[in-house]
Amino acid sequence: PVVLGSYALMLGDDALVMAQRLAEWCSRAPDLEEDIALANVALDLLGQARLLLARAAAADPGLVPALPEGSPVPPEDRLAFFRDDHAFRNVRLVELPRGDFAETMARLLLFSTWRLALLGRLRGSRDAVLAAVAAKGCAEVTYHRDLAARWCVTLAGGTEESRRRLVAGLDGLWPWWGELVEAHPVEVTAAADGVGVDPTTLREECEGVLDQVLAACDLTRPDVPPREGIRGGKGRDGRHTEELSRLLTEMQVVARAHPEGTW
Amino acid sequence: PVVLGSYALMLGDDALVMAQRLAEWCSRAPDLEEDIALANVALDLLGQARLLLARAAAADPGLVPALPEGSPVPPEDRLAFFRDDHAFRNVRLVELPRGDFAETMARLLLFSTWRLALLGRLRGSRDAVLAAVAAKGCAEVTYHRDLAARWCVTLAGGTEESRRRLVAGLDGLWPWWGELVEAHPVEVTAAADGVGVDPTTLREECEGVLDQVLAACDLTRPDVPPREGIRGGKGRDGRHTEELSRLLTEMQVVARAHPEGTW
Amino acid sequence: MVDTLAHEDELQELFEATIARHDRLEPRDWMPEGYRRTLVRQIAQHAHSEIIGMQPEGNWIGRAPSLRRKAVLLAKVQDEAGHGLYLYSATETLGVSRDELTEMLIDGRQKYSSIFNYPTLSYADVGTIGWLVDGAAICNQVPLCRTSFGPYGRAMIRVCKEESFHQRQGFELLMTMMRGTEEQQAMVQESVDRFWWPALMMFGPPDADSPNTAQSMAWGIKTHTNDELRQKFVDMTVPQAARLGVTLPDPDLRWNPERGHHDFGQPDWQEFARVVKGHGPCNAQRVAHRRQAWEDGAWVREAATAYAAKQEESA
Amino acid sequence: MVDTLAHEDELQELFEATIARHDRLEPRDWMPEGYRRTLVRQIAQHAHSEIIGMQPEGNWIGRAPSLRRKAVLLAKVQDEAGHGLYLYSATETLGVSRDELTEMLIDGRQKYSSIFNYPTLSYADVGTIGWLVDGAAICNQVPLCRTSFGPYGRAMIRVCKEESFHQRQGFELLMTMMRGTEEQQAMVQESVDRFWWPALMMFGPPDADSPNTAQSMAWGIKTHTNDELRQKFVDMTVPQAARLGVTLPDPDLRWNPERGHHDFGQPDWQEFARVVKGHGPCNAQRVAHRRQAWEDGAWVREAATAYAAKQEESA
Repeated sequence: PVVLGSYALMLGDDALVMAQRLAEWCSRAPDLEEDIALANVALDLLGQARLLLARAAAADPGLVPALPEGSPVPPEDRLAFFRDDHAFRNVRLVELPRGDFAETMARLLLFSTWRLALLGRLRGSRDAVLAAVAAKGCAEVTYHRDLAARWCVTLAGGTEESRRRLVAGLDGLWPWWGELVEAHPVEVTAAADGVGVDPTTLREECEGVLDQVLAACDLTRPDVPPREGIRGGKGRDGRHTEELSRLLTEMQVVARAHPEGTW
Repeated sequence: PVVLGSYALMLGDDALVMAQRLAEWCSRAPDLEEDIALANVALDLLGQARLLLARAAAADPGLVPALPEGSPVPPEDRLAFFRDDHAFRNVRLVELPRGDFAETMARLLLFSTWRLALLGRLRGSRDAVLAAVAAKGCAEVTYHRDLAARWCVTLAGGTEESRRRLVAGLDGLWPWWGELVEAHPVEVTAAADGVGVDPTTLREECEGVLDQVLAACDLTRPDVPPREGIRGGKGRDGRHTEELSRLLTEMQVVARAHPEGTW
Repeated sequence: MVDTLAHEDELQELFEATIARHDRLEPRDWMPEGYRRTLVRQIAQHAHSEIIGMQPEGNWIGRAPSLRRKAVLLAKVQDEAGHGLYLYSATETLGVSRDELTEMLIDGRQKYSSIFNYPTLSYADVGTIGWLVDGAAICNQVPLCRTSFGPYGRAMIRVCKEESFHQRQGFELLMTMMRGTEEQQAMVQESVDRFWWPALMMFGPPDADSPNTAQSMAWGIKTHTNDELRQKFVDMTVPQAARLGVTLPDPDLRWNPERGHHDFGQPDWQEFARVVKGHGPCNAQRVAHRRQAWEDGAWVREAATAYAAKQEESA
Repeated sequence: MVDTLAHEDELQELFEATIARHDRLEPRDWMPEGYRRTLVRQIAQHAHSEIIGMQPEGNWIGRAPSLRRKAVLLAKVQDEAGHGLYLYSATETLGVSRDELTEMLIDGRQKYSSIFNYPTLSYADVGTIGWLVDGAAICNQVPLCRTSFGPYGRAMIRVCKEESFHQRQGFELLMTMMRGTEEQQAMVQESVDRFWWPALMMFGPPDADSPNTAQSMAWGIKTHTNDELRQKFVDMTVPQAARLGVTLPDPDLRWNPERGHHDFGQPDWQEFARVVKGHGPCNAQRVAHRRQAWEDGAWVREAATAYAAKQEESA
């Protein structure tokens, strides 16, 4: 259950942090249709995050931050709002600043391609909760991936400027991709236990899908090496970019001001 | 002493919030000389804020937020880091987003013209601490005003773009000016007690100075009415813009995470 | 020329008969130019209000204090974008495009509800906006479901259904907070204190100062006067405030058994006039935010148009 | 042609004599092209490091947890801008302008110290950068006060004086935090764990892999080898760590009485190579931040130039 807890936390944090970034677009998108679409994606991921964090807390109560006796804050909210950045286990890709619309869609393409492959496999998890989250999530993330792919193709084939921005977005994000298909020991153990997925086994499938989308964009995979970690550690080890603590500062401020609050 | 405390708090909050905004320029200014100059202004104002908040706390300990027994956080830091936005008493002008360099210099012109006039008169305060802060501050703020005036004239007479940006900055800020030369009851009482200055008595002098600078810019005072308050209240009443709570979120996050911390 | 006029007379009669029957006009029907202009202005202003109205609440999405509340709030703001969409579609049936209207909004040529020129200063404001602002909007809008222009009336039916869901959600947030800590209760009261008077202003100036009301009522675009709706709102809200346990900041507010209604004080109509004129606490900020989003997104819209054109060419 | 060469030979002799006497060269003196090129590269790299180095610490100015610390930190980062200024002035005496060098930095044609490609993740990092990073910088730079090029040496004297003040401030922050809460102590240890190895990398690759060292030492631009300086830094830092009560994350670190020095492990030189090549955690971010500031400020610099030109005209 300790491994299950840590594993659910990783997937939950990915969804939560990505949702927080995507929600920044609300009232700022290029058009109302995109405003609504990006909010939809964020809402789906928020829903996944809630279930996954609740699963993490149930599987390993030791993960959950302590609050004053009698605080009504539920475990998934304690995890979301009362952990510091180094206790977050998301990949660094999701915490990067939102960038422009092209970068946002490029990131959503990378993230949802990977997450769809992962959830597809996770439907067979021995943990019934993870399996159920994955089953529901597959339909959602299929839509996310299609949205992102459609926009990448549109931007690639739109104007010179949109193509330039898409290429810049992909180039800037690619160094963070490798982290998604690298295995952290928790992931390896979760996979061995039959509850999780070893992300290295997703690499080929994902890069195949990405290559297809890139081909439709008349582009190829950027040839850039991955971003270094810190003391060998990356997001899954709680070693993040400077952006995460800023993101959490905003996200957590009201909850932390009211550790005994009821919402 | 209650009035003295509230009055010192107002002047301290003005300086603190303005310093926080100016410090955002650090590593982002158009040139190294400006980076250094803006940091200097922020440092001067931070110094004034520290003295003024300490004075406020000494004059009216009831202003100071309570922390856990034995917390080593000094009173001026409790005031800076443990009050919510509605307890801040700064004018709204200083909390607005930093904008571009032209807007920053336009704001510094308005703020330092007013503050210099105010500190000049405050040197005669019956409160020795305020009088001393004012005496020291006059030299500092003279430099701030000169810096701002020089840049306003330069931008007005530079390129078409710089002039356009300066005019936009002045137009956008002018509606917030009136609040500086309006009297809050605390200011009126402080003036009557001989410890403070009634800001309405500064209006003519300040607008004379501003007119001179604007004339050198070949501009005139924007003809725009003041921004409305909320239920008749403005910054001095603790009724702020949406920006202040965001500014404080960042400023206070580390201090609040460690209410018993020693720094 | 004479013929056309005669023809117009007939059309005018047909139009008036439709209005008199409380039937609906559809886009293909003839309508007087003044009616069309008034409708476009009113629907556009309503659409703009939905879109600008995303900002005050959107200000708290990033800071929502629980995962559930974050989802509820994001979904609500998303609904507002959806309302904007339906309403802009209704103006499109009158021959005015969304882009034109957006340009008019960010140029300041068209208005939106003045309530959104007040800032949101605490999370309680999310609840208060749901309860009071959406509550007032519903009072204004329910009658519009029977408005004389079909597409507008149908849009309003959908909008009202969602708004009343939002209103209940807002009330529920405030109720939950009132059961929470003392700080939370104080947040709610402070928020209600700030929004009460601006909410009353949402019904527009007193009838005596509302010159367009008569014509709009004659055209079936409006069905109740400002003061009637304001009274309805106060009567509906007072018992809800009691249930919440908050005080409404009006010393003149009391039940008048003779009238069978609550008496209440008047908002500061001079403040209202200043805010409508553009000098409210947030007017400049709201329009600048919308302009920024619109300008930042121009290259995306252009790309989508260019891509679609290329697809069509090669098809 | 033969004459010029003969003349150059004489100048070369004069130059070598100056170096041999440990005298200083001044901008007007003749110097070999390789010496000038190496100097420009080294001073520029140093200047860039000061300017890029503003970012990791600048990241915490807005969040400094006390008014005193905020002022100390802002003043420190401001000093770094000042160091950048002196150093760019030294390159200007060699005929290369600040603007040219800035373009080379944001184009990626020139480097800066790889330490600044690591993120700052807590307020303790402000202290650790002062203690370890400024400490390592001082070890590197103190010998440069006697470097053979006058303007560089004089800039370094001023820089070193301020750096050692910063180093003491950093140590003092960590010491204060180590006397604070358990969380604060843990923050300090975690920060030291992250910065120890990157700090050791600041002295450059092991001597065996540092091909330019010999020439730079012959020219008096460098006076100690990388490994000598690294050893000096370790020997200086170990007792300070003990005083702080933090553990340095090197299991091989121990006093060797025979050598009279500490033995210690080697940093991951492959990581170093990757970070220098541009793939460190923050390389892209640091350069993008600098580019953004430079580009955003272009209109201001143009305005200042235009204004000055107009003033000159009318004078």
